[in-house]
Amino acid sequence: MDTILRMREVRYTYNGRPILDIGELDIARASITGLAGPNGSGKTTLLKLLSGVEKPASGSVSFMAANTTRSSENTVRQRLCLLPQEPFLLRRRVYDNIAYGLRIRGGRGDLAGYIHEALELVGLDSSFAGRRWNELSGGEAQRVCLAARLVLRPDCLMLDEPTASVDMESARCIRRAVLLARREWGTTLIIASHHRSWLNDICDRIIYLYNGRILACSFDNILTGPWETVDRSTVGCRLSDGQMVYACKPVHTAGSAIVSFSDLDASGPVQERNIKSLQGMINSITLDNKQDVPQAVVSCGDQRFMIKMNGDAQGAKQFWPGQTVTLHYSPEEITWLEK
Amino acid sequence: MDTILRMREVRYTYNGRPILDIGELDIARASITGLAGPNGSGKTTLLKLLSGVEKPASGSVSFMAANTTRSSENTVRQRLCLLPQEPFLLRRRVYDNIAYGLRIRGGRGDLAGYIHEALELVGLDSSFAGRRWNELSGGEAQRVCLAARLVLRPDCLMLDEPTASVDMESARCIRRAVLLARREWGTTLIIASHHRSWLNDICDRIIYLYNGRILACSFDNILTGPWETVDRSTVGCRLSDGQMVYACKPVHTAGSAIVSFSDLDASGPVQERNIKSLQGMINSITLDNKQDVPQAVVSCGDQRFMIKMNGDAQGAKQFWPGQTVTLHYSPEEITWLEK
Amino acid sequence: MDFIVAGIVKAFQLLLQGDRETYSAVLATVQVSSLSMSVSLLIGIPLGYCLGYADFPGRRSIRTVVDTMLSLPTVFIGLLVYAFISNRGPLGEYGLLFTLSGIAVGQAILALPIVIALTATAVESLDRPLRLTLLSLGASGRQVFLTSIWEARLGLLVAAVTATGRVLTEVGISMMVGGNIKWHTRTITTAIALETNKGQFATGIALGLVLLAIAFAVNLSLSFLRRRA
Amino acid sequence: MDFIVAGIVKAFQLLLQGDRETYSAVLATVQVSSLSMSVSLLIGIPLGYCLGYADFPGRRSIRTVVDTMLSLPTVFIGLLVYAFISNRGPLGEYGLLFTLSGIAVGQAILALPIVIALTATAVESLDRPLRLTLLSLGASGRQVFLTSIWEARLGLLVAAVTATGRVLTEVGISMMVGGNIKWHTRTITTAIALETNKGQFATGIALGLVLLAIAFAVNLSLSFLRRRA
Amino acid sequence: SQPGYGADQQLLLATTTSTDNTGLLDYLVPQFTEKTGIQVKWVATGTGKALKLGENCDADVLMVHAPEAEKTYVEAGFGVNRRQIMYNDFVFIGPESDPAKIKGRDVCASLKAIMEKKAVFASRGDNSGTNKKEISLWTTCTETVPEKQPWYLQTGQGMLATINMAAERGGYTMTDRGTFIKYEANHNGSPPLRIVVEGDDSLMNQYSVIEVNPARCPKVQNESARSFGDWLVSAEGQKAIGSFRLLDKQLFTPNAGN
Ligand SMILES: Nc1ncnc2c1ncn2[C@@H]1O[C@H](COP(=O)(O)OP(=O)(O)OP(=O)(O)O)[C@@H](O)[C@H]1O
Ligand SMILES: Nc1ncnc2c1ncn2[C@@H]1O[C@H](COP(=O)(O)OP(=O)(O)OP(=O)(O)O)[C@@H](O)[C@H]1O
Ligand SMILES: [Mg+2]
Ligand SMILES: [Mg+2]
Repeated sequence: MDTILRMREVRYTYNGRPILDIGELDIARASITGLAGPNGSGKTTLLKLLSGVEKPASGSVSFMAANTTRSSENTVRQRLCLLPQEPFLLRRRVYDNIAYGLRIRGGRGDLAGYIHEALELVGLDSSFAGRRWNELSGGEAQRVCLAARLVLRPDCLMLDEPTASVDMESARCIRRAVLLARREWGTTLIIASHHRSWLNDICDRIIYLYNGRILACSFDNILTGPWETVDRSTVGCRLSDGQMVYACKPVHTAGSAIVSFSDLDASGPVQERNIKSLQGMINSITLDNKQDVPQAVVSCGDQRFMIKMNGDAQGAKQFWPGQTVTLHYSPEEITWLEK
Repeated sequence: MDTILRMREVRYTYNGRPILDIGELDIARASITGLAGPNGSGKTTLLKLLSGVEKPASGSVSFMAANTTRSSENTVRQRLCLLPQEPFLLRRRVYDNIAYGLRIRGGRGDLAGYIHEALELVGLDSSFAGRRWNELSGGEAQRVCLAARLVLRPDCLMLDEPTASVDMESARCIRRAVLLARREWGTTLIIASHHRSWLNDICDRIIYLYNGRILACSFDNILTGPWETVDRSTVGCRLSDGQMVYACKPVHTAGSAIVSFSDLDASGPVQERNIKSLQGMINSITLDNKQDVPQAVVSCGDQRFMIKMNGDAQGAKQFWPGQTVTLHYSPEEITWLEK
Repeated sequence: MDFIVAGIVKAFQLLLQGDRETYSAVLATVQVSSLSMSVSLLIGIPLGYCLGYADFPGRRSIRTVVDTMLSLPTVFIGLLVYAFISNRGPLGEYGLLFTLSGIAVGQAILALPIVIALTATAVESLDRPLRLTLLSLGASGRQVFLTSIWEARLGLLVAAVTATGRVLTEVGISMMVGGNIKWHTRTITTAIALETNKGQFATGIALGLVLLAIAFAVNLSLSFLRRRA
Repeated sequence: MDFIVAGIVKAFQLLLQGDRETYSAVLATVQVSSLSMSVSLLIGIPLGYCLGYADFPGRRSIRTVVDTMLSLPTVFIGLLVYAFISNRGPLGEYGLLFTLSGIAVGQAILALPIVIALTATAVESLDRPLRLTLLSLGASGRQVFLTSIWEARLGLLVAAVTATGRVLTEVGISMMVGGNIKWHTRTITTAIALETNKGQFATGIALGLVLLAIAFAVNLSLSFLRRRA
Repeated sequence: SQPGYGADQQLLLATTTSTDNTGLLDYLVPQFTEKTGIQVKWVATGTGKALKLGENCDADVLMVHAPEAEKTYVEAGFGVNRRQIMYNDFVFIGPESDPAKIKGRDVCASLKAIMEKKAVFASRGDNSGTNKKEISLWTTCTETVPEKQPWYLQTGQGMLATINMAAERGGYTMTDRGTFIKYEANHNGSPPLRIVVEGDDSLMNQYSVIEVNPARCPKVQNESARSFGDWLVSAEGQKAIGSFRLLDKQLFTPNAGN
């Protein structure tokens, strides 16, 4: 693998509270990596460390083998670029905001061509170039911030929730821009987002963060408890519709667990040792643009579970939204998350 | 209808540029109203006007027959509450941020009970109360801001993109909080969001804004052009897969149009006068929690169209994601949007 | 150079041995500057807030006028105040001439533009969404004012500190309006001017250090406000 | 009271009839304050930026010291500078005593704490995400400095205006270091002090107005900077 | 004179405010410059500070009026060649109502009356020549200085400011005649305070010129300083002093060589 960013044994703390603890992370050149995880899981912190804006308490972050946090390596920092979570514009016109990064890289003279192109990439027409920073709606500001990064054509672009307050049309626009950046300029992208389907759609790989650690698996089906003791070896979490999800008692009394369902079943519960089941209703069935595997969202009371359906698109034929189905899982295969 | 907020002939401009033009808008007491529309369509501006934070250039906004913008009516303003789009915390601890609104309403002494309850409503545990404003992640800050509004139990609560940078679990949490507020306290809610499925799920009614005007219909299927002239009476918009969407030539050369599809068809194109068709692939089929009508998202090249399927959930049985289908529309029924 | 060393030694003597003249001047200085600072903060902060927050026509012109007022020479202010409170002036009957209150009036005029200009800037540079947030929480005009002032407290602190520095060190007004009367209206700065004129440079230095000690005490107590910020 | 009216009339006479003594004092004032302001801005802005931006141990103590320096009495500074540049002082050989450059040195010391303290506050109250945004765009330390200064320009403007007001109106340093020598080191403020001492109150008022006119001209040109902000 | 300073033939004179405020120097200096080609700059300040400037080698020549202090100064080696050049006189002034009833009485009787009646008396209290004179009068006449008496105002300011303060308080003060003439003129001839006591021998105000000691201060321009002093005591200089008029009144009486 041609690694462009490498992180080793990185620890980060705020006022002594550990926030991030990453053993090993490599980002391949020209890949698109997604970063998913609940609020406060450390996505923003991880992006700040990767882009060299913050320094880790311990461990190393290197960009093409050069250390990103040494400020003398300013040229390295200029090849990395971060879109912060909070869109922020300098008190200037949109034009000058987008031109800023070009100018500090020595760009002189008429930059209008680049700037209009960047605006177009994020779906704003060029009349926006003349607006002042405070004459924009929330989503427009967000997109201008993104345009200010795209225009720099960095080697590696990190986006922190680029679609947070952006309309659906623009989210598609941004998707196109991201793919174009990778295709045309060989840009490596790392994107944090809560917009899971959008993320799934464009990423080669998704990294799941939880409490500052990288999880080995996806965690769509997280149960945060509370857990009650069922018997000596089993605990259970009661869903709002009265059903119970069982799990093997964890070593330490942790809060959350990931359930993985083996399959969706249109027939009733099975009677097999070590296999439990839940009843639910299919909410939606979606096919990713890329992946051929359809996914179903099944709701059991308030809780929603996501299940990859076995087989290809044709396999989805027998299911429809509104249908009542059974989900199977093994209490032993539940993964407990460290607090 | 028991109207709690009434808007009449409201116009709003920024530096002479017209932003909002609302003829008539009534919000019923204890209703949940959604506000949808692309970036820059005026959602935030509308919420600011409704909450009395901004004054309209002309027209009237009244809250239970009292004018919201007269600042002497401070008690009226205190019964309305807005969550701004940009989450912003005072430079204090989370506790004091949430307590602020209570205190200016005369709340004294120990408010901890209320504050922990509000934090719980947005899914944050009470240890957050002691954190300082700058010790939060983006989504946590957003939720603290929401908690600071919920704790006030206003008569009318306006939320501007409450789920923008919030994780899925918390989005559900906020949904529960919103429904609880309406149920327990009789709160009227108006919520602007780009999170369409989330919005559909909780709102009694959705208002569609486009270019500062309220649209009569939903606008999922907007085509922004460019339009080429096909013949004297018809124009067409070419999709990225080469198909063309036809429309009757508009009176003025406007930019965008809404296409409404009559139905989804598993068989091929029909040969009927005035009915055109498009080929596409079903991306997903979703059933709203509330509505029994399943919706399909069909992609034709880059463009995605949303179609309400005829019939109930059972009607969806014949479709599955990945399936190629035909969409029917009438070029005459295309709605042109004023620029 | 030697008078600097002599001055430092003398400063300790004055303070530690409790020189009566010095203490009288210290008292006068503290009294008069507390009075003038209270007045100018009380008037200046609300005016500065309006200038920084509200958007009304002519705002920038007023700003320019206030900025110009920063260059009011103290002797000039002294003359103006003197003209009004002299026995032959319109306010002569109140007997303010050669009193600490008279000085305080002049010093308040001196401090006011500083407080207004710096408050306006502090309020202007408050975080952008603050006002919207406060209004959205239902704050009244007064509450928006109070909270904004509190959020801008670092800037206001600097305004107060700068104005205090100006007031503590001015000579012209105290001389002209107060008359530098020993035991009565002699402040530290007029004492310094006098001693310097007498050629007692070391005493001048010593008194200057005494004034700095006062300023240091004030700023040290204010720095706790800063810590809590 | 009447001398105020007389002073206003006289101010116009002085300015319009081109009184040579007045113009000499105006020139001296402008020269010396430009010099001292350039020096103090050049040194003070970077120092203030460090104090406002960087987070190092002892930062708050330094802040308190700077705030205390705001209360340096001008005569005191005058005495200190005099001690150094007097013929018997360590820098005596440079012949700075009774020259405009000598005054400028003292005035720069006077202005420096103001520039530092107000710059630090202006930088501190910059919008919170500015630094992150600049770094995320690949700005170097120097570029972050320059852009932050530019974004804080309103605050810096006020710092400059306040310091200019202080420098324009000070008497103690100009008197002590400059000697108030006619045609040479007589500035407007020392001339005001002299005239007032002579009992020429009207001339004092007139010269005060002349000084205000200069300040107004300066602030008017600066207010264009504000407009562009 | 000093090499390197040669081009800049500027003599620095430290003097008391009275010689400057009355305009005497503006009258004398051009005549001296015309005669000798030596440019003169002067710093007008309190006598104490003027002496101090000399002590620190920052002036070349001094023109002051505090005979006792001057003598000790020369004895200490700070100055050389002290020469008397002229005198004017002090007067007591007070309000027309004359609360202590001292008009026309002699100095000692007046001071005693003021003290008895506790009439307001403004003292400069700034160690200036005038102040020193006044204190010496109090000590010779009443054996104490009324320090800390509520009616005894120590202004710590210049002569005119002190006169103004006396006027505001309706009290007496002692001033040199020159300043009083200016004060009179400022009030168009009808000032709130009038002369009450004058002409006493003890009210003489002697001015001298002292050269800063070149042995202590190698950089001073002693040659020019000497010529300045020489010129002042010369017949020409003395005539010039005698012919100086302030508002048509002679102010200074030349008395070099006495
Ligand atoms: N300045 C700070 N001081 C202390 N703690 C902080 C600070 N900033 C963030 N944190 C904490 O660090 C953790 C990780 O924060 P981070 O912003 O990286 O989360 P995130 O994954 O980006 O969350 P979100 O989805 O809400 O943006 C959170 O628990 C947060 O509370
Ligand atoms: N301060 C301002 N000055 C000038 N124009 C503004 C200002 N604020 C907003 N606008 C413009 O007003 C229009 C409506 O803005 P508004 O913020 O209401 O949109 P919105 O629907 O909330 O968009 P978003 O989904 O991006 O938040 C936009 O075209 C925007 O560019
Ligand atoms: Mg984040
Ligand atoms: Mg908005």
